[in-house]
Amino acid sequence: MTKEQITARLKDKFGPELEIVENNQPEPYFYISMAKYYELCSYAKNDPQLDFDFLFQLGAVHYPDDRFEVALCLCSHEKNHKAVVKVRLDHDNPETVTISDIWKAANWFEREAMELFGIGFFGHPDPQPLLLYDDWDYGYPMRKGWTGPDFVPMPEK
Amino acid sequence: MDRPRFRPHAGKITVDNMIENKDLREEEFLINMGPQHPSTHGVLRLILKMEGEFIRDLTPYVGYLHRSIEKIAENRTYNQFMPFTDRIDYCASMPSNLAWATAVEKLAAIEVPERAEYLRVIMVELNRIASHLIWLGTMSLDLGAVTPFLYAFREREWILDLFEMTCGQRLTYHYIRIGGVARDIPVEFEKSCRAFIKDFRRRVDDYEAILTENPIFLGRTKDIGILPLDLAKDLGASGPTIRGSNYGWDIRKVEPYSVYDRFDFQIPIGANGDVWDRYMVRIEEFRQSCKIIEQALDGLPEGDTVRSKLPTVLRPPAGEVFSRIEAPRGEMGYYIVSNGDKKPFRVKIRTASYGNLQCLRPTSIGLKIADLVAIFGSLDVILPEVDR
Amino acid sequence: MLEFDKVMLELYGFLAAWCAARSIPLIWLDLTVMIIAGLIMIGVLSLAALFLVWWERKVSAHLQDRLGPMRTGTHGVLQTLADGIKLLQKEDIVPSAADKRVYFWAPVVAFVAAYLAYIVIPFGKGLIARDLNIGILYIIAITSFTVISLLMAGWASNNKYALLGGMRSAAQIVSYEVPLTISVLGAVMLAGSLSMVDIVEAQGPYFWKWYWLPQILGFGIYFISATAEANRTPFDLPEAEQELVAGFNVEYSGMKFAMFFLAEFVNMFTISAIATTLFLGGWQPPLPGLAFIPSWIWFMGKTLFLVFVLMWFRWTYPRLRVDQLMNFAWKFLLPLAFLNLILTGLGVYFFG
Amino acid sequence: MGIIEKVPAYIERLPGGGIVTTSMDWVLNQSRASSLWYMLFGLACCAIEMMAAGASRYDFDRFGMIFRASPRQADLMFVAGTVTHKMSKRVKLLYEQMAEPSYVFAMGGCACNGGPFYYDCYSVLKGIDQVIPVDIYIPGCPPRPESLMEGCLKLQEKIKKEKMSDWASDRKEV
Repeated sequence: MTKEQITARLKDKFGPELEIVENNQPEPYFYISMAKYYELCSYAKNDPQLDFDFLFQLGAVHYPDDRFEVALCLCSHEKNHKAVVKVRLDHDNPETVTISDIWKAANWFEREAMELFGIGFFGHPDPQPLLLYDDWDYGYPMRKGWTGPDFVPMPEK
Repeated sequence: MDRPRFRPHAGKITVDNMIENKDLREEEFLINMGPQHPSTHGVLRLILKMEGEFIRDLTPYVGYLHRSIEKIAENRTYNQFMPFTDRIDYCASMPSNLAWATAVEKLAAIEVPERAEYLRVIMVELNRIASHLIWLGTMSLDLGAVTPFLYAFREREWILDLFEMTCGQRLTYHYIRIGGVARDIPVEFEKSCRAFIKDFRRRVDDYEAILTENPIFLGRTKDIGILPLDLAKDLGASGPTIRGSNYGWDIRKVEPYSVYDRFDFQIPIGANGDVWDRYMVRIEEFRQSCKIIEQALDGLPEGDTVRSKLPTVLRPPAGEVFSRIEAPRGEMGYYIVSNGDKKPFRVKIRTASYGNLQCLRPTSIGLKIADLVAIFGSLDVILPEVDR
Repeated sequence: MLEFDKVMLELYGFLAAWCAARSIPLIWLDLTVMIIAGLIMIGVLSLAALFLVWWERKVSAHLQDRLGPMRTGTHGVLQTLADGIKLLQKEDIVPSAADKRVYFWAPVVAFVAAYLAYIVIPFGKGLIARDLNIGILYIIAITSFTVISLLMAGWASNNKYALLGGMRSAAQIVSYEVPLTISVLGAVMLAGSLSMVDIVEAQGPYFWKWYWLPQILGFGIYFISATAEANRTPFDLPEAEQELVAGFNVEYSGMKFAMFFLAEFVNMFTISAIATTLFLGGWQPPLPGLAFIPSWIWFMGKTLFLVFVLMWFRWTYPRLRVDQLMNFAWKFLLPLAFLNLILTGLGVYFFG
Repeated sequence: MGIIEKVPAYIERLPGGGIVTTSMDWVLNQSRASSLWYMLFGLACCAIEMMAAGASRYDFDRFGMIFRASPRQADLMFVAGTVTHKMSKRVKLLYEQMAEPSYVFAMGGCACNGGPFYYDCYSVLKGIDQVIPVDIYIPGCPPRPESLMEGCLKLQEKIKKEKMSDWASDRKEV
């Protein structure tokens, strides 16, 4: 499917909950509201037209002033199209639901986002740290403006 | 006194009595494999729940090589970050470079000269061979055959010579740059490269003679660690791992980047996704890569190797991009968020091993520890890709 | 000069006369000679093991397009000596949770068991420490002693890898003992004796009369089983480096490790020497015309050739898996060995 | 080290004992220098170069260096690559498991001082000498096998200067 077809199909289903990001990339980028996030993922995986059977990546982004974002890059093997789904999370209380029951691949990505950004994923089957060491208690290092022990910022010239 | 010791029995010796006495009992035990273990290819740690030789459960623990490359990326300019991509996948630095370069070029809409595209293809395919050679060596080492390891490294040195004459490095090349490549190839490169390809085809036959036709090797790999296609897709497996499961998915074919659409090559696929199939897919990829390199050398156009008039400090427009390429281990891609500054706002690195490593658990439960080693070898996981 | 056996007989005769002249009982002389012979044997075998370690490294290196040890002595001949002296200097670590006594004795048992087999091996014509009339039975009994040392080491280290290695070795060696013993019986039936000397002499100085030809099946089974007994690739599961780090000897350091290491190489030499004795005519030359070359050179030549074949195996094959190993022993080698036994029996009955 | 450790103290009291200990030192040091078994322990990029140094073209075996998988039997540890905080405890443990006398190489920029991961990085140890003592530093990212070999030759020189009588004071405290 082309960019327009994917956008149209999702717009039909979700209407105003879906917010298209205008850019000149070949694949569609859009925001989905928190409430419809899980539903969209489930729809994207199971809809025979969309058939997004491959979660390429799940990454969190921290906007230090107002919000967190979780960005999913979805791909379809059979249909050979891609899309980027994003969801905005509250800055002070970043929480959403897990999608690791839709794509098993999301499991580790969510653990990583939990650990490095402090985003909560409700219903995650195995919510334990992935990358940092066991007695790490210096906060969430990937947040903007984080400092901690042994962290040396690059000196500006 | 936490371990059982032999001591005489008080009463009559029966099985029940022995179990009661805790002298003879059956139990599952935990084995900690790694982070320093010869066959975990780096610093993976596996906790195995064993029942004798059988694996009842296993949990991979990663993060022993977590170098916070994503954090570093936010504090470097786009060009400064390129050397770090070398270190994400040190066995295949060129594809990592290429993944970053294509992502940034897609974001900033930079055209690349044709000669540079061809050189990129040549280098990436050479590096694919070099990376698969490391895989071949370590996998055969995992199965107990030491000699193929040394043969593989012997051929790899030849490829490294080619890289060295091009960019002066053996492992971390930093050769592919945003908008082209660092410099043109030296005059003698083409001749040496053709000689290598010619010789290497024969060497691949040698590897097959020592491994493929070996009944012990067959016994160790056939029908071991079968990865069903659905599961592979669900877990995010890619590259030779998913191709071994009878699925011809290769970004070079389905979504051609660079100039891959101009070359004639096949995508080898396996039959049912066992260790043997993944092995054969990679062996066949040796031959296909040779074919691509030859075609690229034949069609190498004249011209610039880097796009002129690129600003020294790149400031791509605000926005986001995600792009992926086919690295030797599978799909490698970057998700970049830019706010128009000279440094990326957020870089998310998605590597092939991240998905492939998650295939280890479902494929190896119920098998023996020797099979686990074989499966892990065939997945070709490299830990810096998982941890980053 | 090279005819050791004659020199020794003369020497013994001279000493016996010397003793008789001073009316010393002959038993003292016999005892002294035995002890000296034993010491010489240990010395020679240790040297041989040192040589084999070096040779293995050279063979592997040349098979792999390398050079192997080059710096210590010419082409590294002193390499193993250096390794030995180094291991002597290393700290001797005993894990705190180990079973200390068993941990200490395991390498000693391995070492002693490896050396004891040499009492009945005829190195040349008359070059044998003791010609027991149950020679081959004795050897089979002694070589299976190795498994106890490996089990001891695996248990005492209190390490799960070591324990798995010890268990594997127990299962493996006990299983392969059976086809090995039965394959040896063929040669015994042909010779009609259990004595090693008799078996060698029954083969005669013609290479087509050696037992490898009538016992080609037995020879194959023996060699495969013996490789498994000596824990060599493709049967090196007890110390599988990629699975069990170093298997039963994972916790051993310094001299104790060196004893295991030496015992392994002595075992390798043992199985080759037995194969030579039973199937390749022992110290007999291949043709009577070649008898001018001393017998012990023939013996050593054949044995070292078999050792080379073992090394060749090791650097070519991958490793088997545990269940495949067992299946191979019980479902393939054992029936074949019985078949060989029956065929030999029929052959001896009808043609012998 | 066992018995040999006590030998020099007795011998040096004898007349001419100095010559004996010197020549014993020579033999022992030579043997130790020419039989450096290294631990099969790779962390990151440098591990590939370490493997290359052991493979056909460079061939560590020429110096009598072979790999052992168990730290108990190794004399030498190449800390080849980036050591993270999470890994540093394991590196220390492995070092402590090695039998004395043991030596440590810091191979590559990361092991020497953090290398390219010094700035802006929250998880990398800035040099393994914060955790374990290092004998030889080999800079490079990654160092070539030739420089690794040069390091080994330097270590051999260092070993050849050692004296038996110094051993007791050099032992690590476990």
